[in-house]
Amino acid sequence: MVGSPVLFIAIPLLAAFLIPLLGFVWKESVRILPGLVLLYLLYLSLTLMEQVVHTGTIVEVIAGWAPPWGINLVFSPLTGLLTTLMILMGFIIWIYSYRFKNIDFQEAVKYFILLLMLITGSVGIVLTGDIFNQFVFIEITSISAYALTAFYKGRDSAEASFKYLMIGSLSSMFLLLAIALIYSQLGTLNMADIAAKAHLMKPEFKILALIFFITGLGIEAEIFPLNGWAPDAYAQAPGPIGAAFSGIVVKAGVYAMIRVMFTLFDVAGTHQFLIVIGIITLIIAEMSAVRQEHLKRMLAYSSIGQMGLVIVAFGIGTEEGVFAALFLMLNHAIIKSLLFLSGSYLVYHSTGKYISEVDGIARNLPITSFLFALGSIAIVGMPPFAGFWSKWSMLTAAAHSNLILIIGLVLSVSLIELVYYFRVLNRIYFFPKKKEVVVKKPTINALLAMGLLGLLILIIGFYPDSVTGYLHAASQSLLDKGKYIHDVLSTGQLLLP
Amino acid sequence: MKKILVLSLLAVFGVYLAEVLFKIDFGHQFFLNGVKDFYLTASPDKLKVANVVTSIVVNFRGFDTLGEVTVLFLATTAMSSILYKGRHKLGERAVLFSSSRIVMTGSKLLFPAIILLGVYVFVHGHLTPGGGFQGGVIIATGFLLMLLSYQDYQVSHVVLSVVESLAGITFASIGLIGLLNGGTFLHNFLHTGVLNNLLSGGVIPIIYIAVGFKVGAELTGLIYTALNEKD
Amino acid sequence: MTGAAVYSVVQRDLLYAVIGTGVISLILSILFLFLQAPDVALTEAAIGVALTTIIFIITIRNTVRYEEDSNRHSKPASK
Amino acid sequence: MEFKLFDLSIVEYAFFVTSVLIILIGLYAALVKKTLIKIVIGLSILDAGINLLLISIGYLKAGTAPIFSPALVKNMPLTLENIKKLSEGMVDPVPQALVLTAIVIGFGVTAVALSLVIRLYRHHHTLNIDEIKNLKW
Repeated sequence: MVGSPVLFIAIPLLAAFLIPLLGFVWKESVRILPGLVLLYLLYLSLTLMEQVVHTGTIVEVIAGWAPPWGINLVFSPLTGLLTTLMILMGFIIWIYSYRFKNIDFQEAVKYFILLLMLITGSVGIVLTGDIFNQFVFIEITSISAYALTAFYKGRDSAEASFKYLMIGSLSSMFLLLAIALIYSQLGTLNMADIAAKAHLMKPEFKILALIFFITGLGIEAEIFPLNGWAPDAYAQAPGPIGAAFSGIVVKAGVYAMIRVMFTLFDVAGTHQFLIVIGIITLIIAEMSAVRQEHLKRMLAYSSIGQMGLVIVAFGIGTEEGVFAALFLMLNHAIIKSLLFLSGSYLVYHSTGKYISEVDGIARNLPITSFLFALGSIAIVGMPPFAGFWSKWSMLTAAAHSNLILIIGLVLSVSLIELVYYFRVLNRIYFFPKKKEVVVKKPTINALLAMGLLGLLILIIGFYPDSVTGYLHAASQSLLDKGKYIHDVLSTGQLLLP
Repeated sequence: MKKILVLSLLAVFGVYLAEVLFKIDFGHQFFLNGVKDFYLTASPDKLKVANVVTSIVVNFRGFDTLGEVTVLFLATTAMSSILYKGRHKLGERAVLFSSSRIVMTGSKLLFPAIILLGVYVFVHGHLTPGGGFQGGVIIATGFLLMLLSYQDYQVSHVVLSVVESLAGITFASIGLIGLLNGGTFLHNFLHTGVLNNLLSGGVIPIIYIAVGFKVGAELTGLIYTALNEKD
Repeated sequence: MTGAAVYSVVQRDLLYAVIGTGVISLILSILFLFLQAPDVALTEAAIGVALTTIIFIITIRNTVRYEEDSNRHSKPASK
Repeated sequence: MEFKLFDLSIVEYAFFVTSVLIILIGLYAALVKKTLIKIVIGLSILDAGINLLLISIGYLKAGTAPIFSPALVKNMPLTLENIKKLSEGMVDPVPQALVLTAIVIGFGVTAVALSLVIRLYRHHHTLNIDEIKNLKW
């Protein structure tokens, strides 16, 4: 065995504790160490993923106590796929922010610790098989996210962060309440054990716990009434952090919610609920995105809209629907990160970060503009880029389930996206420049990071088969609840003390 | 208007929550095969740890504790990042109240006693109530007392972060040694000894002592950062 | 305990409100003792009563002590 | 079982009632109050309520604390049966462990929230939420 899934948590934590010490010895190591850690974890996750697809889920037991007594980590095709995606995005974001501009050493230490912990917390949310442990990881992720939102010393960033913190900590309280309700009924905290015993719960408890879970997890997943923090936080956070939010944190939130709905409780009507809430999220977000004058806010609303689309796709509930949802998540992580990273260079020179200030910037920043254009075209879903395949699979899934409404919705949403992305592209390429602005040339590592993302878009666009195998395995593993329960609880038979 | 709306919503929510909670039989546990019976027997039987809460916190659910220590570590980092003003402006200490000579002498005498109490609490974490968190908090309270009574009392940031990092590294390394030694992370690889002895429980006291140092250093750093925040 | 909670919500002097939350934590830790949870009682006493209160007081020292009405004073030009 | 709200004396459920009330007060403060510090106070009250709820869920009537102290195991060989017998009279340790974690996490969040309050005050010179709104809420 190459390594165990627990290394995904243990090694970054060790590194985070080590960073302040290393800082005293060699300052540059503070920037290098997170990258090395992420590179190793990327290698580990790719090898484990290969192993898991062929030989089945790895259940890692902690402290030698078999589930449901100990905490366990589950590395199934689904969680493995998301872990790999998150670590890949984390690594690219690290490359991008390696030479983070104009921050001094003390700030760099904190930035890299917080970034590493943001990634680790999200990976922990996905890997863990225990609801209270998931709560702890959600708190790790959120505290890093609050601090990173307020990282720039402007006054609006503190406000955005406070808003995020308020909504975030209220929802985590609801999460704790849900955990209390479940514990009072079943006396266990292990997800597989809860799923196996869920029929023993009184229905009122089940429904109340489900409501609390949705409120608690919906904030990270950016579903409709709970996403008020998102546009501000995305707009005020540093560029790479916006990419990390949309590429990493949101994915963890959606995963946690889907896990609760698909595996933990089988309450009738969850699929319909997901479709309704997804459609509301989608429509409101896309409508707001069209009206935005602010580039990063526009990207943020677009991100919320895409998450709504993902939730609708999960709501279809068939294997094809889940496949489409996972494909959308994968593409959205890559494309939206590219848009955030390149977009923050496009508006770097302006104070207001308005869309009207990017006029004719393609002449100054040809490569960045080209990458932004690539991302825009891909996310709208034009063939032959990555976004096309995910939207196509969603359309076929909806068609096979006879959900004509969703087909119409996806098409009209794509049209809206076309409108607002091309509005920006039009300004970048065809508007005359208003006045000479001092643009910030992207550094070499930023170009490398964006280039990698662009390359990924092209690879997935031209060879979608390179990922579909993994996606099929992942969607089967999500829907096969019995196998999940069996995989986790049968580990107990081997290790029973 | 908003108040009335919120109040009525809260009333509905509260009544519903209470109605559901009243279905729990207070003072009785009716779930079958819960995890707690296993913990209650395995803790004295297998781990030889008298305090079951300690063995849950440190061993059965030790991963949570690792996460929790990380949350505190992050809170300290986040706080100093949020309040950071740039390398030149180090704020002046906020003066909560000016202290008399009696207070100063008193706290000087009390300080070692408080630290000793904190150390006692986390060393005996597996035997008596208390443990790493409580001991660490008590130590931080001792430093708080000194910081409040002496205006020029300095705590070295370097020492704090070294202690904090070393304690964190100890915790994570014990986990990794367990992984190499017993096959699972945080595996208890030491001899567990006899119930109610000071040297019992294998790695549990070691981890709790590391947690104690870490929590103490983190909370002291947190208070110190907050206290030095004066415009 | 409920009384202390109501007090700390309605009290306009933030310092007293914070002391109200300290009292809540104190009562809470005594309740934990009654509920046979000495570990938790010790933690709540140390963190809730001592540390949380002190960190609130530091914040109040650095900001303002009294709760303000909306639109009571004109906003000074921000930095 | 359906009409427990009415036929059981409320004293039995005093802990649940108190925790629900505390949760409601905390939520009210966090949602309605306009002063930033009051909002954070509301959060910590809410936290206290949930902790009380969790511990009361784990309570066992006439139970002892989950510690096998020397006084408890005195004159008793520690066989598995004896341990089982003793453990039947103990309160549930799991919620206690969870609350221990939750208290510490809550303190961390409170500290971060208060440092943000200080940052906001530094920029705006007020704690009133109405006057801080630069962004859309």
